Amino acid sequence: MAGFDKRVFSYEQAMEGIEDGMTIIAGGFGLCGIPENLIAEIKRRRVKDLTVVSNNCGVDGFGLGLLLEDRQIRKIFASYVGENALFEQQMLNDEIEVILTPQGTLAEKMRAGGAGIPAFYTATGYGTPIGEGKEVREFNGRPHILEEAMTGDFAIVKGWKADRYGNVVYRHTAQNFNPMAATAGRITVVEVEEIVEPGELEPSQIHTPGIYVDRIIQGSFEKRIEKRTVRS
Amino acid sequence: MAGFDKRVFSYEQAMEGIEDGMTIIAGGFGLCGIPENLIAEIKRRRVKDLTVVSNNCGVDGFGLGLLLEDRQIRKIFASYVGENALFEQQMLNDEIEVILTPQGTLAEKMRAGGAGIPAFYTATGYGTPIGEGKEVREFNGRPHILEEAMTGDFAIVKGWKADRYGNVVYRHTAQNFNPMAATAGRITVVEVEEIVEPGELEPSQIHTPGIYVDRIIQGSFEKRIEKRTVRS
Amino acid sequence: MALTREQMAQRVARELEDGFYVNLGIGIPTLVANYIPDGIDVMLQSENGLLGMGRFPTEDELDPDMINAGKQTVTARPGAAIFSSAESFAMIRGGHVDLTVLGAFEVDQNGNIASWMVPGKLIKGMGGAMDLVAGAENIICTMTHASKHGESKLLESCNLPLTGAGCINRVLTDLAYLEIKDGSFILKERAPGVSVEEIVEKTAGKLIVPAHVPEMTFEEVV
Amino acid sequence: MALTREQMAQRVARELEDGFYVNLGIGIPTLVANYIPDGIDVMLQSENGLLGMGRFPTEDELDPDMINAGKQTVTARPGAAIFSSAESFAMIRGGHVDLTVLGAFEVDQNGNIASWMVPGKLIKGMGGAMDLVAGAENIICTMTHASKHGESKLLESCNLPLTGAGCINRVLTDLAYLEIKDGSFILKERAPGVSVEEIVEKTAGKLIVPAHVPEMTFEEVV
Repeated sequence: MAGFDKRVFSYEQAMEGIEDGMTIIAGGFGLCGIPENLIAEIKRRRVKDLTVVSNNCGVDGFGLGLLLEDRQIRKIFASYVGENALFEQQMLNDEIEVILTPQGTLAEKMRAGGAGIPAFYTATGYGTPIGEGKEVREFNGRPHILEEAMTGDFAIVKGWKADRYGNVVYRHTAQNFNPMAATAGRITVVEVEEIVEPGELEPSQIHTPGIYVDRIIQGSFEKRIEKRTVRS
Repeated sequence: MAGFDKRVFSYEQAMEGIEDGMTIIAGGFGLCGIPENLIAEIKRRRVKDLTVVSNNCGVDGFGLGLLLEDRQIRKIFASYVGENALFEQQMLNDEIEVILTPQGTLAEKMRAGGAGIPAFYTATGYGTPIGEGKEVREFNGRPHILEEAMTGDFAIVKGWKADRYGNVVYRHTAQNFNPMAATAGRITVVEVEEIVEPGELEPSQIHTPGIYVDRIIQGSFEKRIEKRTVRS
Repeated sequence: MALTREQMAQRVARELEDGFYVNLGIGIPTLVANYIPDGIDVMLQSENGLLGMGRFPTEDELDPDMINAGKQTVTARPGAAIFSSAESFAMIRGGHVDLTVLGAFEVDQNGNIASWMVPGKLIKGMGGAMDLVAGAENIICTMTHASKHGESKLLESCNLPLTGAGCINRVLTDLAYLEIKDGSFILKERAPGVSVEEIVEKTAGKLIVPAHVPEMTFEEVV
Repeated sequence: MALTREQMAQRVARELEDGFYVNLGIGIPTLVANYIPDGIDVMLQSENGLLGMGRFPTEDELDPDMINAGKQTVTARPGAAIFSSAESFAMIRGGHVDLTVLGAFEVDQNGNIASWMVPGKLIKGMGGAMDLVAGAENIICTMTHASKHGESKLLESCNLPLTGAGCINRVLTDLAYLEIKDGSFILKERAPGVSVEEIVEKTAGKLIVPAHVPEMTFEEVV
């Protein structure tokens, strides 16, 4: 890997350095825009005691749900979980710790983590169980709670196209949490559908500038649909 | 103006409602990407006692410098000023109050204002005159200061292309402060070089979604260059 | 007669105004999109990052990269914008969405809402609901007025853990349309054939009943 | 002999590593871009929102919408990214820039820097300097070692209002290259023909002088 060429050519290389007990920040919303092959590689490596930061936790047998099978996740920060039986079971058995976090607060915590903002105030969650134990302060006559930033040892991200410098664009609503996740990893790994030449992506249309990205890998994706709704 | 058609067809309409004493948030960096015709309209209307939030204050006779001629600006939040003689004179005479704000903090204050984050912590400015009188708190063993969000009665923004719904894209580095300014105005007015049909802008490539925008006007622009540097 | 789900959606849809950006929660709120009045254009915001949600896709249009906050496959209408979750909640928390419609388990006379957690039951999470109720200035709650056992869900004070504090100002139940103001529910309209007495009986919180409470009317929808 | 501005830029350029994202301030730091060693590729970040700053434009390429943080017209190199000021300072404040080079009026043995304000003189503002020094873990200050009147600018404690506290770890002056660590300047290299004695004399802050202080060497640059 010379200069700004961030390409790696195997998923083993892509996740090199991941260890037991690390914190992983993952992009994706439901099963849309999830780094499915990077997750599969984490499963393959059998690392344990992971803390995962992700809006959801996949489904049985796909996405982050894969990491439940061998109990690799010890703790998860998420806004909505339990779409899978295995998760429910591990939650009920206290085998996994779930820190429920409002969706907007979760997105902002990741962004803040990447942006050098250690904490911010939000009205979201004030007066609810989420606000308990958190500092409350009034701004503009309204109570807000203090929320701290989040960063991870690894960020795993699913992009659409990238150049070898790590500039990334996302496709449609597969963008979701990916751009924030990309900024918040000590090591940020992005898997994409296509790697293009530097200069092919319009500079002002890049969603994630390469400075945030450490490794880029081209993969192929199943892109499972969670709720298929069509009209005739 | 029906539904989502936010077009107006005169600069008079574009700045309708601006009054003495209001706060104006302006996009632009130096003379690049400034809403030059909206500023000219503010001058024409002779409103006074304005508070302006802008990274810079234009030059003599152009950009926000125009508003100095009739002493329309009472107070300005900026990171770098004094590129014009009139400004220096008014600053020395205490005719204009200048609240110097670090550039990144200024951008983040605008973003926070638009994003419902009333305040955030940053290491920027700690231990300097900017940190004086501000709350200090340690995060990760490092002192940070509390900075509050900013919003304006009007935001004035320069875009490149927009559709009539107010979706905007910016051109090259004329983007700068414009996207944040656009989110932080009670009334956000965007002037652009071209108005296109809804659907012509790729949805995932829109810099400023129309929800932030109240009025769109198509104009023509001088685009003055501050420091012309060329190679042969 | 208590309103049907469809009638509830129809009634809520009358609160839409031309040019509104609207976030519709899962369930009855989603149905509101089917009853947007003629001559009114609204833009639907889906909190996973889509402004200008369109219809469900045809088989040909189906795209796993294009979903809504309910994780259903959708389309984008012309002039839509797509963005990150941080940007989406900047819109929401920043008060840029004109109207939010969402369901609830309980609301109370101080505008508190409980909609996400029943202690002892499996808790799946609040998703974006806490941000939505904290961010919107204009929220309509849709819910049944009372439980199957007749217990009121319009309370003096919510029993369940809150989703947001002091943020709800309008409620549409299967029995009535009410506003919440200054620590009281105010009965504004009643469902066709539902008596004021029934509503009074089924409202546990403080209820102000004006002299005249008009009955809602519904046209036959084709 | 004291280093010329060009030699200072050359010496700083030796600190560049392949794959570094670098922010260069106005003045001598800008010149560093002219001395990037062969075989090393760096990406220049300009805080107005450009990552991958290229050369100055030709007359044909000149575009008022394409400027750098010094407000000069520039170009973008292939593979550049352009973004908002908020994103730009997210990068900077978030510690994603590998090296920042900037000028200063004073630095002190505790890594404090003063670079933006001389009381009594017209104050134009700090621009992005406070964010840059607060955000970067790796900063080189370029400055003259002493004023024209011989007063040291490497102090025990800065006299001027600070730009940042405890954030500078390397200084290149016209006389020497120094590190700052544990409350001391450490003399690492001296300019060709400049004696250790002269550096000691012109350094007001605590200075550690190792047994051997190598002299910088410069090749003739074509």
